[in-house]
Amino acid sequence: MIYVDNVAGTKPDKRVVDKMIPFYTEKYGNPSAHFYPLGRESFEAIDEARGHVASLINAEKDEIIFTSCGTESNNLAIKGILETDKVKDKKHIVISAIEHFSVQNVCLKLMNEGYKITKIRVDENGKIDLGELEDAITEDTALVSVIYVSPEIGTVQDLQKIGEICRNKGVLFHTDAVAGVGHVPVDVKEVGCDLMSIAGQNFYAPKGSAALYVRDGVKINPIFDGGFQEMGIRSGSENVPAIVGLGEAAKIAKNEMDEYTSKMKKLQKQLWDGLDEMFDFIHFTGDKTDRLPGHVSFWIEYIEGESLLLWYSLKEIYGASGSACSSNIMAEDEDELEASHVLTAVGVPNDICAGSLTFSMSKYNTEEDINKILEVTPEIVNKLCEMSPYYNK
Amino acid sequence: MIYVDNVAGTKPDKRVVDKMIPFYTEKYGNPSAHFYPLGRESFEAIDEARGHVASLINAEKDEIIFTSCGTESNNLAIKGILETDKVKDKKHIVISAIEHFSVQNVCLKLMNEGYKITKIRVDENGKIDLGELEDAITEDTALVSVIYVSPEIGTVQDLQKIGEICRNKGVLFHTDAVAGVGHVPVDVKEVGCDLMSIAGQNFYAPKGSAALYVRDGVKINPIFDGGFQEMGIRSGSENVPAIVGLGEAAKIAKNEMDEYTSKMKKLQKQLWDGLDEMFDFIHFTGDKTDRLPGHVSFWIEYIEGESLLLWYSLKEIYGASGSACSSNIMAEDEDELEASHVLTAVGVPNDICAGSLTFSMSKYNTEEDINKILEVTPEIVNKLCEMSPYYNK
Amino acid sequence: MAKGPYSEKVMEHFMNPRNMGEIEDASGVGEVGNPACGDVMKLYLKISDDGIVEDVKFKTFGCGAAIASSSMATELLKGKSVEEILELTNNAIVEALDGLPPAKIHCSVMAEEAIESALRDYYERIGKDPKIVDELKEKIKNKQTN
Amino acid sequence: MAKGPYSEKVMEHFMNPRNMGEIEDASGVGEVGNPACGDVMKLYLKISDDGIVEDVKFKTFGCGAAIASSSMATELLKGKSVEEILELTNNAIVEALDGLPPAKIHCSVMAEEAIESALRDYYERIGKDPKIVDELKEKIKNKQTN
Ligand SMILES: Cc1ncc(COP(=O)(O)O)c(C=O)c1O
Ligand SMILES: Cc1ncc(COP(=O)(O)O)c(C=O)c1O
Repeated sequence: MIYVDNVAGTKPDKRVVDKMIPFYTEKYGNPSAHFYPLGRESFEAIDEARGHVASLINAEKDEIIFTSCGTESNNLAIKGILETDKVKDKKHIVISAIEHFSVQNVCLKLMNEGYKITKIRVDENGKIDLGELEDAITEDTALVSVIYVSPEIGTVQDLQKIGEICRNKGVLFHTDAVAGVGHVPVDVKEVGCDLMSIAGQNFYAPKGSAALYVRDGVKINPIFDGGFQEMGIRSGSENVPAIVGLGEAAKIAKNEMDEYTSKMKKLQKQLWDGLDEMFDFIHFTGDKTDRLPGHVSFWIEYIEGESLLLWYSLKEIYGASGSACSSNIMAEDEDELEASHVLTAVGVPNDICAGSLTFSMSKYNTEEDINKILEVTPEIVNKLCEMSPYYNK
Repeated sequence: MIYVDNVAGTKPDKRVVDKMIPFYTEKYGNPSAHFYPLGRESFEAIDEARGHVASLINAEKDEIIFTSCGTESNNLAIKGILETDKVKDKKHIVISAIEHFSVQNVCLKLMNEGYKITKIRVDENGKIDLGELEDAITEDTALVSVIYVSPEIGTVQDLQKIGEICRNKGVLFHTDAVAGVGHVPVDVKEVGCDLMSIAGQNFYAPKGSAALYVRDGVKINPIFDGGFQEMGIRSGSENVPAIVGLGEAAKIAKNEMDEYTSKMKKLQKQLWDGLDEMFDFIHFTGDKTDRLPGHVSFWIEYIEGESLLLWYSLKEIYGASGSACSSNIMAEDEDELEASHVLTAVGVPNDICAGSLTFSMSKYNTEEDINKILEVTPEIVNKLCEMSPYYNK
Repeated sequence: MAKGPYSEKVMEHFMNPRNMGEIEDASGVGEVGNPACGDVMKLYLKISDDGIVEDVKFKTFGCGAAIASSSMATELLKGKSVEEILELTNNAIVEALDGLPPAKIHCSVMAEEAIESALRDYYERIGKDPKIVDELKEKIKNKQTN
Repeated sequence: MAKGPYSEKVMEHFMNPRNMGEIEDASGVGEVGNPACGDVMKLYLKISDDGIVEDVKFKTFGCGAAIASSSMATELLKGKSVEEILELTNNAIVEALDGLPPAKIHCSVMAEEAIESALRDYYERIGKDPKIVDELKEKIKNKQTN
């Protein structure tokens, strides 16, 4: 099996899982139970994890709020600031055209509540138009939210420049860094963002582990009302094992990211170049240099992506067609099958959109994996070309 | 170590953990990835877990929405219905005086948005006044929300009667069954509730595993906007291992609950009677018969609860003072230390409130545990009485 | 076989599509597309003088369901008379494939439409009014609903 | 020792409170309560003719921090002169206990207030105006802030 759908979730690092398991078996104390060691142990484990997560992105410990998933972090970031004193009279939000659903759909809903949403265009490589961003920000702008790394096309935005624009305009800046943290360096102080979403499943922690960075001094309201956990910003009994896992993954990423991403970049080049040489009718998506390590995305003229994906899957190569979370074959209705807004945004022809393919590697992928992908590709592509009414060679 | 703070979280059943672990190590697929077996396997595991959870409370599979904690379930239940067609013009919510913070504080906040909240009194045993409930419901009532089992005083409400009243009045009925499910029988069809919150940590699944029952036909809006997971009601990559754990715990509870709760009831009687015989200045809280199995809560005249808790803790007996989630010693400020609203509601003198003690057992507690508690109690109580300016014997 | 959203039958046809290709001297060619998802299906019919489908081929740009629907349609068409062909609804294709996910039913509809389109072309080529197809279709529908 | 919100010093005093009890022939008795959390502390002082604390005892209804603050206060009081006593602020108690959680600082304040209250009682008993306590306190505060 060659797993190259890591933007949909990585295999947790064994060290992460090993660190978590005792919190399921023996260390099951509630961290709010301060009066006995079992509870206190959980409390301290969370505290340690918070330190590791903070350290990975160069934040302070009390700037980290643990959540249950990237979607929650994005929702908390956006909904959480709207009613705070600083912005409560501002009714305009600026996002990019290639946000994840958990940013885009939050904003869509907010339109019903009188918010104006501006979507900033991206160029054909998926890079946001900085001039347009600057022009879009007005006195009425409550928040700018830009995705750091696109899971679909791999493009990495220049957060520092975006942060500068936002700071100059005095507007809050959130970035959805779910697909980036752990594989691309992040320094919140350098970037100067106010809010950043993080999810563990994208860097070798398990599902259910996520966080929101909230810069010291930035006020945020909770989505859940309840007890006093996470400084009152995120009530609910803490998911201790998941938090411990996220902390351990952050520690590992901090220490080992340079090493594994440089390997992943090599494999990425191998796959990219190999495919590029194979066909003159392959089109890569996203930015070639400002790119998530190990991420290769493309579409092939004449052939449709789901078929391609199915064939790779039959060869035990597991990738994604479009965004991991955007293919909705289990929908009750074809109306729910939509062309990916990300691919549309970078100018991929509409009828191809469902058809782009994404291979996203992890630190566990090997040269042999890439060789295998390259080996089976011609047969698959030829078979599908042959079947295509568009193909005429 | 004698762990009797199970309302703050149980030790997960070994079978539950064993079932979960493969979903951390080898079965890490994203359930939305339908085109390869690794993803499909996760999808099917969730489906199976949903069946188990549904079966435990006699619901249908597609009436179960997985969430991240009891607090989320309560927030989703209440906030989720407010803007739906059926109730969107109704601005009145009825709750009991002994709700968990994650119900009470949601309602408190809603008062700022023009909602009227009626809190129904409870009698000295913590049972809700059904007549007052019936009278409180008006044309304008959007929702009745009543806690099934109080973690603090152990009282079990008569959901069936409450459900009947709500059905007769045609008003939606939510119950926070977090402290009950797995230890007290629940049949949503019999109860006739529309929404029910469930959390795994209360019945041998780990933290981070929870669910909301939403009766077929009841419309509910999401709190998180995003992808299409959980029928669009709860977006975010599914926490597969936690969901699998919740499912396994539900299966075990369904099969074994009768057996372990009858044991727990015996131990409860042993502890209750033992303490009762020891002092004539001990006061038990909650209902003696309609009671969470294994739950014994009380306050002792002349002595303060935290001291009592600390002493038990020094003897390696771990209980809780007041609600597991309501003691907030890590607060920045004494203002955040408040008398428990639950104890106030059942008429415990205000200065004693911080001082009530709760021992909540699990299926793992033994007769020896109870013997040990009873054995150390006289020494502890005598020591504290001796120190008390109130004690005059 | 990989478990997935598709039945084994669908996957079998996806992997080994029957009657893939073109017919140079086709009696009728139909081409339909689904603008929603970009799928395109081209169907070639070779019909004998006595109105029997002697040969049939397809080319499809589309997802697994589209390819399997195409392949299954050609299988079901072979040997049928012109009248019988039109009784071949998308439901029959779905059934023969042991089902399709709800969101993919439109792929079988596309196959049904390709058949109609090819038949219209056939009637045109033999000098008949292609509207016959619609009339026949109407008649069949009425028969089925009665 | 159980790790917890309290320092080891606090726990040590909680487990082994010094000078717990009453003094029958006390020179002054103070009783204060904290209505917020229901804590009550009763302090007994035995003061010699030359104004030195010869003996001190307490009784406390309260949490771990309240008991430890009481115990520590009695330790700090012993052997002190009446003037020195009033220099004993809650901060000194907190420091001697190696800290208290922020939410529990009020327990040390309660101990300070109990001392003042006992001293007032002492002055009253020896026929002096108990307001002396407040005046002395004022003076000490001014000295400290200068
Ligand atoms: C009755 C009740 N409801 C809700 C909750 C909140 O659950 P969680 O801490 O999982 O968010 C609790 C917590 O113990 C509870 O006891
Ligand atoms: C960029 C990005 N943001 C947000 C999310 C949502 O994260 P989750 O599925 O953990 O809620 C994803 C999911 O993969 C993502 O790729």
